[in-house]
Amino acid sequence: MSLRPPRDKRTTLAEAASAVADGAIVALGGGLCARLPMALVRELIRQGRTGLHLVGSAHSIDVDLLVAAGAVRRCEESYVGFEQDLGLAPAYREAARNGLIEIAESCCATILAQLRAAEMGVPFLPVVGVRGSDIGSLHPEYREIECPFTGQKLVAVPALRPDVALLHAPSGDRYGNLHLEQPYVLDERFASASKAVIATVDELVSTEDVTAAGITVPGHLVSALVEVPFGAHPASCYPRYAYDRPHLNEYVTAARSGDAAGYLQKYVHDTGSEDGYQKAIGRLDELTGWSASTDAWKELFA
Amino acid sequence: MSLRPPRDKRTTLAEAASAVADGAIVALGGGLCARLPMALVRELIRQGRTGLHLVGSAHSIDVDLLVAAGAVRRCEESYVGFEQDLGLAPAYREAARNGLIEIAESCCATILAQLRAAEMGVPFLPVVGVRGSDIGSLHPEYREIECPFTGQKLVAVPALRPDVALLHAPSGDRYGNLHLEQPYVLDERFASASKAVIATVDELVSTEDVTAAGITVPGHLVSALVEVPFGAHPASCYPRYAYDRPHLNEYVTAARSGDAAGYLQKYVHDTGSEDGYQKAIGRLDELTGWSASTDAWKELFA
Amino acid sequence: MSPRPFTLDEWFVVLLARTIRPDETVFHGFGSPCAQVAMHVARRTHAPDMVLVEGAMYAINPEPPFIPPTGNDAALKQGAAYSMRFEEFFDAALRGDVDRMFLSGGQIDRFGNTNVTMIGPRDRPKVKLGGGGGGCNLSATIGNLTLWTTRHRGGRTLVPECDFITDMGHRTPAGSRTELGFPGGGPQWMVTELGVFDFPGETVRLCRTFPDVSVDEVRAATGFPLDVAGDLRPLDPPSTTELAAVRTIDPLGVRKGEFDERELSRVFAHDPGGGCAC
Amino acid sequence: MSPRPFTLDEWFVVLLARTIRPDETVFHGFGSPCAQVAMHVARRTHAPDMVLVEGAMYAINPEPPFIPPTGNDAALKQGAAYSMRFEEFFDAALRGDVDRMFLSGGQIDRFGNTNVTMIGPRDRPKVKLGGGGGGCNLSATIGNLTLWTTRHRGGRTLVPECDFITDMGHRTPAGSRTELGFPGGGPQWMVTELGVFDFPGETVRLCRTFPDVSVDEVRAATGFPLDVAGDLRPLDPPSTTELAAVRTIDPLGVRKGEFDERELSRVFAHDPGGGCAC
Repeated sequence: MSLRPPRDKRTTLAEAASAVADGAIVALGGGLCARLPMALVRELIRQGRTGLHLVGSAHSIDVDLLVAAGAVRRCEESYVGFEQDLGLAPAYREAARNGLIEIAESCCATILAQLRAAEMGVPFLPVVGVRGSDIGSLHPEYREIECPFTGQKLVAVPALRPDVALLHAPSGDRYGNLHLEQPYVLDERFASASKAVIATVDELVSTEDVTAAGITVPGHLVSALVEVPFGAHPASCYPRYAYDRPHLNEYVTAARSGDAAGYLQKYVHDTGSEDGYQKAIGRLDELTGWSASTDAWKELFA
Repeated sequence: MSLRPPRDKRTTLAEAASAVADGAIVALGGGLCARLPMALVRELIRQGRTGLHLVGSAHSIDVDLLVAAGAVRRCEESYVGFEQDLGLAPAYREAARNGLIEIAESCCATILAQLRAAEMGVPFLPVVGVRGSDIGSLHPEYREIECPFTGQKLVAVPALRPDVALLHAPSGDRYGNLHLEQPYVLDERFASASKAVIATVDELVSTEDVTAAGITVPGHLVSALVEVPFGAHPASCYPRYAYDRPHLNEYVTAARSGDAAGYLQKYVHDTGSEDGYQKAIGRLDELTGWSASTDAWKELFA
Repeated sequence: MSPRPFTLDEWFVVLLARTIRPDETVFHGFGSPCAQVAMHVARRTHAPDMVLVEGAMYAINPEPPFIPPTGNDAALKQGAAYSMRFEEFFDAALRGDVDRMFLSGGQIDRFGNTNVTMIGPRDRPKVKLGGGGGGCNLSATIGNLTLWTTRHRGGRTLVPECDFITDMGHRTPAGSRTELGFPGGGPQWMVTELGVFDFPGETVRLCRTFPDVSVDEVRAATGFPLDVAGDLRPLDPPSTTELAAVRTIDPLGVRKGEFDERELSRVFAHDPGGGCAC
Repeated sequence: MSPRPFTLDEWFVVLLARTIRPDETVFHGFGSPCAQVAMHVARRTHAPDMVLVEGAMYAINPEPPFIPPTGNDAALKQGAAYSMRFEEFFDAALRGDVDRMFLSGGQIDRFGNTNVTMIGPRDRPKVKLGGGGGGCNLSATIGNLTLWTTRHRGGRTLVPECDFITDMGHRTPAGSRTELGFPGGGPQWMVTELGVFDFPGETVRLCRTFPDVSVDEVRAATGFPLDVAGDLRPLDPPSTTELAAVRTIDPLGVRKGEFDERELSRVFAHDPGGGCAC
């Protein structure tokens, strides 16, 4: 592979998602309930994708929804859940309990090292930790090695090269130049380490505008781009919108009571498209009101 | 060591340079004839520093002047010279010919890997190349290793943790937050990998201003900061000033004819300080005229 | 004017805050509102020069207008001059430049090993917990760890043996930190809703108690033999400054989400004789 | 209207430019004005969709108003939407995402090994050259290499054996690229002021000549037995479009610094019958 020339990379969500094969290693951008590539997640579910090997750092409804939809074979993240606020990830917990998914829980720092190996073109990197923890028992592929200089025992972890990274950004241009706000989480690393990058943006802007905002992920790494307003919903995508806590609660409540399928039917399958999804959600504009005042912002989390 | 709290780190050039010990491993920021920490280089020479182990990527008058002054024991850069324009580095070439310095020429990518090892807290990193080149013969410390996953032969290079990094930036605040323009070269990596960071800035600005410009090197890595206008001269420091080609030519011509000592006397020792240096140079303001027009810019290089 | 009464959740985060030394670089992980609030309390009281790394934001020394219920929200980087990149933070922590991390666990054993991965067998866990974030590497290299749990009383958190060790304390079946060559110092403090513990050696010891909790209650709730300090003392109550900091920083009461209703109903008052911050 | 005559330096950079294929990602190292100008010529002529990585700036697809005499100058990033970080570029090149690099050498052998490090013994080199930049790693992984020298005629550049191998060609005493497991394809072209060479196998072969240079002159200047292509042909002259690009891109004539006066005095004219760009 070489870097991608600056050509127009715009396409449709359906077309973009169709490039993700069943069984693919899929890196999910964003973290916790922020900047998750939810429009792509929903489209993958609509298209009936199966057998995915998900890779990420800290995730929530992105992973849980894909697991609920039966799209996932293996989960390799450092965290999946809804934090202290909404608690454990219901579909993920249930699928683990029933042995329906491989739990390959990893560590942010290990995944970082594995992505960096891919990014740097080396087949492995050493890490200091992991030993002493049982996380290694979920990863029989790790090897112990000795530093040739210090004799120090280290853990060698193999390069991780996802088939595709799914990223969402607040803005980007037609060439795939993306602007992100901090925290970038692993998005930059995913972009370099993956074989392909599919991006959604809330707003397509000119190259001048994305340059002025600051290009975080360069277009030469991006294969396809789709403009999807609110494409991270119900996750946040600052500076545009905060996360939709009532909606996340609706999902968690449904899934915890065993009705993830009902949620999927209503919000993914029956909506048919992101236009349909946005109509089904309705109150999207409220989420952009965070910047009006501290009180308005707090109100969204009350 | 832990990260440095946001305290006022301003000091004098003499005080800052005195923290560099004889024999120290010194990382030099910038690259070629851009953003070199020349005020610190001159001050180290004034203070009679000796035995330094210099580390960098592509360098020019910074390394050559320190070598000419007899301050250097070992040179570990990927390039030292004045490009096609002014040619080979005269003092460096002469000292090498006379066996007065250890030539540990390295490679940008190897130094990057060694700095990253230090930065990441691991004692070594593997690189793919180097074998097949004679550069390895200048580095008996390298070791061949085998990837535990692929069996691929690789070269293990040890972590490189400079005692101090000398950086110059166009602007920074009192807490050591520095704004740089691209190319950052290795400055960010040096800042993380080194035990201490000493920075000079052309202009001390408020935290608000450096935040708005973009903080490239965070203050929590910086130990001391000195405001020195034109502190990179005769190297460039955009967006403020272009490099001083006539002055570089004056140095190279003097050193090539065997009179580096005369240059050092006139511009380093006799000037006594950076104020004195700036007076001796005189035409500094011309170098800031690059932005007036393309013709004005070209004129500086004619 | 007599100070207002205060609640257990307020005192709890103050106790966490007090484990931070001035000038330390401190980090908290995901889903940790008590630790998160505690770090801001410390920075506004006894540790104004600390380097506060704001959890999932990696923002340095922010001044958030409030603590939101998610750890990745732009409110948490307000007022910060900059944020670290993800890898900048992990690199700093792994090379030993971070002094303290807060860690919790669904299970904690006497060596301070913690489990945030799963309860029950590995192939079909009864409960898959959220996961360890960066802990299994960070706990090896970060200077000191402050552990906490708000679920001590129920008896299922402080266990003889973790079903799964996510983050290493002082010793696991693989050996001690020294034997593994880990530079980090491991658990230094553990704060629970029943008391404060230190680690004089490799194992945990009760050293401070709340006025409404007896040592026997602590013992009954602890799944391993309780070690008690010879100089066991009552905990110093929060100062009015500390309480004010808690209330300013966490107006939404996000910290309360970590506690059972029963604990939230514990209310204390300063005794007239004083009760200073330690 | 008959085209103006053109000079050897102009033709030379056009020949370098033609080694770039459309859509390639291309990089040049330090102190390489000919390669630098050539890359911009290619982008303005036959390779508008290439990804041009501007040498020491790591700027992507800039439109510099002129080429300055130093490779690290802000003029060289004008018009670029972004620059790569140093490590972004090296990572991309080391993982195989860069298709072509231009490399020169004070010495070059028949395998395309190059020496930019030193002439003479290693402990006391007669001439310490500038150094290899990132070459000893990049040459292992980058897709293809275009070598060039403007100092062929003097007889001391194309040598039987390099005093020091900085950047690997197709084979060194350590083995071949295949034996070393290097993914990069190695030298593909070599352009000198006397002709253009290809690498049909592991060694270099003259395949195109300038009209004012005989094969015997090339042979006399070459320190190893000269291999000549069966279909040796004259070089196609630069098109007026290519010449215009050279003159627009390099108004200061920085490229000329690579040549002896003698070479700069070589002037050519298009023959009336045509002479198209290849």
